[in-house]
Amino acid sequence: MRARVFVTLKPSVFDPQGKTIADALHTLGYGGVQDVRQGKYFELDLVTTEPAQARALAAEVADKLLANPVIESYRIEVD
Amino acid sequence: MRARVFVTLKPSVFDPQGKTIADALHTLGYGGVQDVRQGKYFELDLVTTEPAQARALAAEVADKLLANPVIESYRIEVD
Amino acid sequence: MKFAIVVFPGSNCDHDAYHAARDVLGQNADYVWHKDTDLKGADVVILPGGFAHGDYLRCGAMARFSPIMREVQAKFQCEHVHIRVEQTDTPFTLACRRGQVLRIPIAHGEGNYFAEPEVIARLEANRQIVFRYTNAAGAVVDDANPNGSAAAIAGLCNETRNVVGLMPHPERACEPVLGSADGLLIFESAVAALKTGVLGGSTRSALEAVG
Amino acid sequence: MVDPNVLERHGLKPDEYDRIVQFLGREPNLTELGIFSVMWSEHCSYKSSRVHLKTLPTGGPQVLQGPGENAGAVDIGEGLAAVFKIESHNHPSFIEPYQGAATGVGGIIRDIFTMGARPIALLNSLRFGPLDAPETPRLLEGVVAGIAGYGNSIGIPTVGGEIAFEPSYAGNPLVNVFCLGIAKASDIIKGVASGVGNAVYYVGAKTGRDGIHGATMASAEFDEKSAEKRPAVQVGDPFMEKLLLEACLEVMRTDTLVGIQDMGAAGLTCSTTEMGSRGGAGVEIDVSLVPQRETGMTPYEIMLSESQERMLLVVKRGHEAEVERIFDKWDLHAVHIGNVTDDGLLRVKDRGAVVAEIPNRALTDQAPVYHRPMAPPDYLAEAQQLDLDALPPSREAGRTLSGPANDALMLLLGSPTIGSKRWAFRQYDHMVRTNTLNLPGLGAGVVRIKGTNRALALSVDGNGRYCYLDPYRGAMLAVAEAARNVACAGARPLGATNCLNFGNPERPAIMWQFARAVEGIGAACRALGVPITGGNVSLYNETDGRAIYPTPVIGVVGLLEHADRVVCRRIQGPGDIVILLGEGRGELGGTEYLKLAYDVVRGLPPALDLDAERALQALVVALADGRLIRSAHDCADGGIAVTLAECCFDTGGVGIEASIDEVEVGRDAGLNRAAALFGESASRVVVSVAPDRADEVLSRAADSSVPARIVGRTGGTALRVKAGGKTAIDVTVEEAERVWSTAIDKHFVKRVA
Ligand SMILES: Nc1ncnc2c1ncn2[C@@H]1O[C@H](COP(=O)(O)OP(=O)(O)O)[C@@H](O)[C@H]1O
Ligand SMILES: [Mg+2]
Repeated sequence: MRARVFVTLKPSVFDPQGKTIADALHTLGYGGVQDVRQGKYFELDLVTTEPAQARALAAEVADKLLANPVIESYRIEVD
Repeated sequence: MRARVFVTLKPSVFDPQGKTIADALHTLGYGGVQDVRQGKYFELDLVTTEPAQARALAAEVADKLLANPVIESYRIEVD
Repeated sequence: MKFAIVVFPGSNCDHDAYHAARDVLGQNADYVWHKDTDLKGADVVILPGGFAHGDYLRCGAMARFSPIMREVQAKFQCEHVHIRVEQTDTPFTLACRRGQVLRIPIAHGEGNYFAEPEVIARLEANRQIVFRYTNAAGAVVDDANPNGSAAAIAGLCNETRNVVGLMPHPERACEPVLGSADGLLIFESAVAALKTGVLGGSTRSALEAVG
Repeated sequence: MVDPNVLERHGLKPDEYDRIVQFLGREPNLTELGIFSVMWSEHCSYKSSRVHLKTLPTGGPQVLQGPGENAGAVDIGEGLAAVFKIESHNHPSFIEPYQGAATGVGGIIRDIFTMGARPIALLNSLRFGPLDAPETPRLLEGVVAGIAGYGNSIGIPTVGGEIAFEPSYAGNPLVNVFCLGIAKASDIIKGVASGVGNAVYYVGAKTGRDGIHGATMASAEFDEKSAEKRPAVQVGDPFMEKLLLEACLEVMRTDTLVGIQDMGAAGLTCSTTEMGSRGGAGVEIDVSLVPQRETGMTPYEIMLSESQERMLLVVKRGHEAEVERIFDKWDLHAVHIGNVTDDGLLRVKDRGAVVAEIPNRALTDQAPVYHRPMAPPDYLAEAQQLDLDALPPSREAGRTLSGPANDALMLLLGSPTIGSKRWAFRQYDHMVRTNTLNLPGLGAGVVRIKGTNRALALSVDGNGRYCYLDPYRGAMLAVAEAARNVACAGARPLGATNCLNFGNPERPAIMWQFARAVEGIGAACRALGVPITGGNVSLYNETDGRAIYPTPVIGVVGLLEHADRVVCRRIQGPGDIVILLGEGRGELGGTEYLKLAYDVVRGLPPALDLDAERALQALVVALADGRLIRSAHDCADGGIAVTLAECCFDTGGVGIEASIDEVEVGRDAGLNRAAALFGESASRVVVSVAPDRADEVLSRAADSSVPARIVGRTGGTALRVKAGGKTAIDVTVEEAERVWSTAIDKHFVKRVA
C-alpha cells in the first residue's frame, strides 16, 4: 500500500521559500493568497497491506531520513 | 481557507531523488519500502471562503508558479 | 600523525583534504571507504565535504524544477569569505589566535546553520561556537554572513571539543597559489594538538566539513 | 513499402529509405527503422557537415587523439594527456533549462572519463536573447542552476566560460559545455568493440522511456497514450554519474577492458554500433537483459532511449568477475547484455528472438553524406555596408558623441554581454579539487596539474555577431580570441575543439555560413598551430524560420610549463607601466559599441592578420614565461577602453592613467574618438610591467615585430584615458566597477538570503 509523508518546517522556523513565493504572488496581483508555506512530499510504495504497519513504517522512515527533526515536522497519510 | 498543492514529477519522468532515497532505505534495511517518489508540497492561506474559488485560485497559482508543466503535474486539496 | 579521510560514494572534496594533509602538510594520510569498519589507526578523521550520498534530501534537492523554486532557493555560492576564530581550545584551532580572521572559501547551497534560540544560547554558554562569519576586520555584520546562518555560525564543536564541523573549506585554502593559505592553520592545529598531547594522545578527533 | 507518414515521422527521406532496403536486402522492421532513423539523423551522422569538417586541420606532434573518438587528446608532457571536448545541449535546454543544461554537463563529463581521463575542469558557452526580454532571466537562471547543480555535486570545478545576449538567440538559446580531463598518455581508452566472444556489459542508470524523440516515433504500435508516456525531457542524476565516474576510472586502472563508451545521443543504438564499427566487429545484445525502469518497454524503446548516466563496456574474456566486483563496490551492477561477434552486424534480440539485424557500417561510415547547396545569404551584402558618416542618431544622442566618452563606457560596462559574469560563476563551485589558479572572471581558466609543475589554461569563445557579418572572418576571430585568451594566461595554445551552432542546413544560405565558418576555423587553426581534436555540430537552431547568428564556439587548451608563471587580467598595484601590444585601427564594424549606442549591427568584423596574431601570442607567452609582465588582458568586446577598465577591476580600486592614439574613421570627431576607444581591432593585448622591465618588454616586442608602445601607468583610483591628447574618459574605478559588476544582477529581483 501507499503512504504519503508531508514534511513541513516547524511553525517557528522562517520559511524563506514560502515567503518569496507569497511575495511573488502579491507582485503578480494575487492578493487573495495571504501566506504560503512550502514543504516536501513523499510517496512511499510499501509491501505491507496493514494500514497500522504502513503508518508505523512510514513514521520510522520519516524520523530517520525524510525529515530533519531540528527544523521540520511531518504528517503521514495512508491509503 | 487553506489549499494544499502537491506537485510531483509526471509518472514517466525519472525521479533521481526518490530513487536515491529508496536505495538508501534498502541499504538501511528497509526492504519493505519498494519505491519512493519525491515531490513538493505547498500550503496556501487564502482569503476566500468559497471552496470552488479556492480551488480555482490554487490551480492558477500552481500553473503559474508552483509546478513546471513540462515535467510535473499537481493535485489540489481544499479544506 | 595520521589522517583518515572518509570517502562516501558522492564525496567530492576527499581528494582535496587528502592533498592538504599529505602533500601540503607532509603528514601520513589515507582514504577510508565508508563501508570499511577500520579507521586504520588514524589520529584525525576528516569527513570531507561534497554530496556524500547524493544529498538529494536536504542539500540542494529542491532547487530543481519549477522556475520559482530557483527564484527563491538560496543559490549555491562559491567564493572566499572571512571567518573569525572564537575558540582556540579545540584540536583544530589550537594554532590560531582567538579573534584571528581567516580568509577561506565557502562552497555550498543550503549552508545556513539553524537552531532554536535556546540551542544557540547553550552552544554559546558551552563555548561550542568555534568560527563565525565576519568581515575582513573581524566584525560580525549582516553583509559578511554569506548564507544567513544563525548567530553568524560558521563552525561548531561537540561538548567534548574533539569534533569540529565547519561550513567553509579549509582544505581549499592551504596554498598561497590558491589565493589563501589560512586554512593550513586548521590542519596544523591538528598536528600540534597531537604532538603536544592536548588530546591525551589516544583521543581521536574529527574534522567535519559540512559544506 | 512502409507508410510515408511513418517515414516522415522518423525524419527519413524516401531515397534514404531505399538505401536502407538496399543495405538490408529487405524491408526493415520498425525497430530497425528506428535504429536507422537515429543513426542517420543529422545529430549522429553529420550528414550535412561531414564533407566540410574533413577539411579541418587535425594533426600535429602534440595530438594523441584527433576527431572520431569520444573526445580528443593532446600531449601535455610528463607522460600526461589532456582529454577535452565541447558539446551542445541547445534544444533540451530550451525545453527545460535546468535539466537540459544539467544533462548536457553530464554528457560531456561522460565523454571525458570514457577516455580514461579524470575530469578536472568544466567551461560553458551560453547565448540568450536580450536580458531585458521577459523570458530571458528565467532561461538564464535555469541553465546556470542546471550547470551548477550537476557540476558542483559531482565535484568538477567550472573554471570559465562566456555568456552573450543577442536578439537572434531569443527563440533558441545556446548551451555549449566543455570538459577537460587528465589521463596518462599511455592509458587512453577507446570506444571499440573487438575480440569475438568478449562480453558486452551495461552499467549505470536503468533505461526508461526518456528522450525517445518525438520526431523519430511513429507507427501503429504507438498510440497517443504511449506518446504521453515518453517525456522528451531527461532528468539528470549527478550522484549516479559520480558513482559511474569513480567506478569506471577504477575499472580502467585494471587491465580488463577492450573498450568503453557512454550512451549519449541515440543511447544503446549509437554506443553498440559505433563501438562495433570502430573495432571492425559485430555486437549482439539481448534487450530483455537491459535494466529497465519502466514495465512493458519495447525493443524499439529500449534501443532508442536516451536515459542518462549509462555506459557500455566490452570486457576482456576472463575478467568479467573482476569488473563486476569493482562496480559492486560502488553499488552499481554491471549487466552482461551481449557479446562481440565477427559478423560486423548489430544484432538485437529480445528474449532470444532476433528483432533487428543491421550491418554496423551501414549505420556509421556508410550513412548518407550530403553536399548540400550553398549560397551567400540575401542580407549579407547590405549588412556588410557601414557608412559611419550616415549613422542614425546615437541612443545617447549628444552625450555619447560630443561629451566625454564616460557615458558610452558605462553603457558598455553595464551591458550584460560585457559586464561581470560573477552572478553566474559564483553559483559554480570553481575551486573544488584545489587546482584552480585563475578563477573564472580573470581571463582563461587555469588549472594546475598536481604532481607536476604544469598548468593548463582553457578558454571558450565565439562571436555570433561577427560571424553573421562574415562567417569566415568571424570564425577566424573566434579561434584567435580563444587562443589569445589562453596566451594571456601565459600558456602556449596546444589544441582546440569546436561546437558549430547553426540554423537549418537545408537552406543554402545557412549551409554557406557553415562552410565559410569551417574554412575560417581551418585557416586560423592552421596558422596558429592549434589542431582541432574534436567537436560537435548543432544544426536546425531556429524558430519560425528565423535562424540564430551562425555561432561557432571554439575551445582552446594551452600549456604552462611553470604553473607559477601564470598571469591574469588584473593589474597588480600602482606604479606599473601599461603597454599595448598590437595596434588599434578604429574598426567599428559589428562592435558592441555600434550595437549599444546606435542599435546598428553592420559592417565587416575587424580584420585579422594571422601572422601578426601568431607573433603576438608567442610574444605574450614568452613575456609571461620570462616573468616580464605582471598582467595581460586581450582587447575584445568594447575595445581598449573596456579592456583598461577590466584591468582595474577586482584590484581594490587601483586605477590607470592612459593615453591612446587618435584614429580617423569619418567626419565626426566624437565618432573618431569612439572608434579609438571602443573599436574592436583584433590582435591586441594590454600588459602591465614593472617600471624597470618596460624597456625589455618593448625590445622583445620589436624583436618579434609586434607593435608595442607605452600607453600609461597604473595608480590612483580613477580610470583616465586620453585619446589624441584630449581627456576622453575620467571615472573612478569604484563607480565603473559598480556598473560592471551589477550588469546581470540588476535584472533579477532581490531575493531573500
Ligand atoms: N565540429 C567538429 N569538428 C571536428 N570533429 C567533430 C566536430 N563535430 C563532431 N566531431 C567529431 O565527431 C565525432 C562524433 O561526435 P558526436 O556525435 O558529437 O560524439 P558523441 O557520440 O560523443 O555525441 C566526435 O569524435 C567528434 O569529436
Ligand atoms: Mg560520446
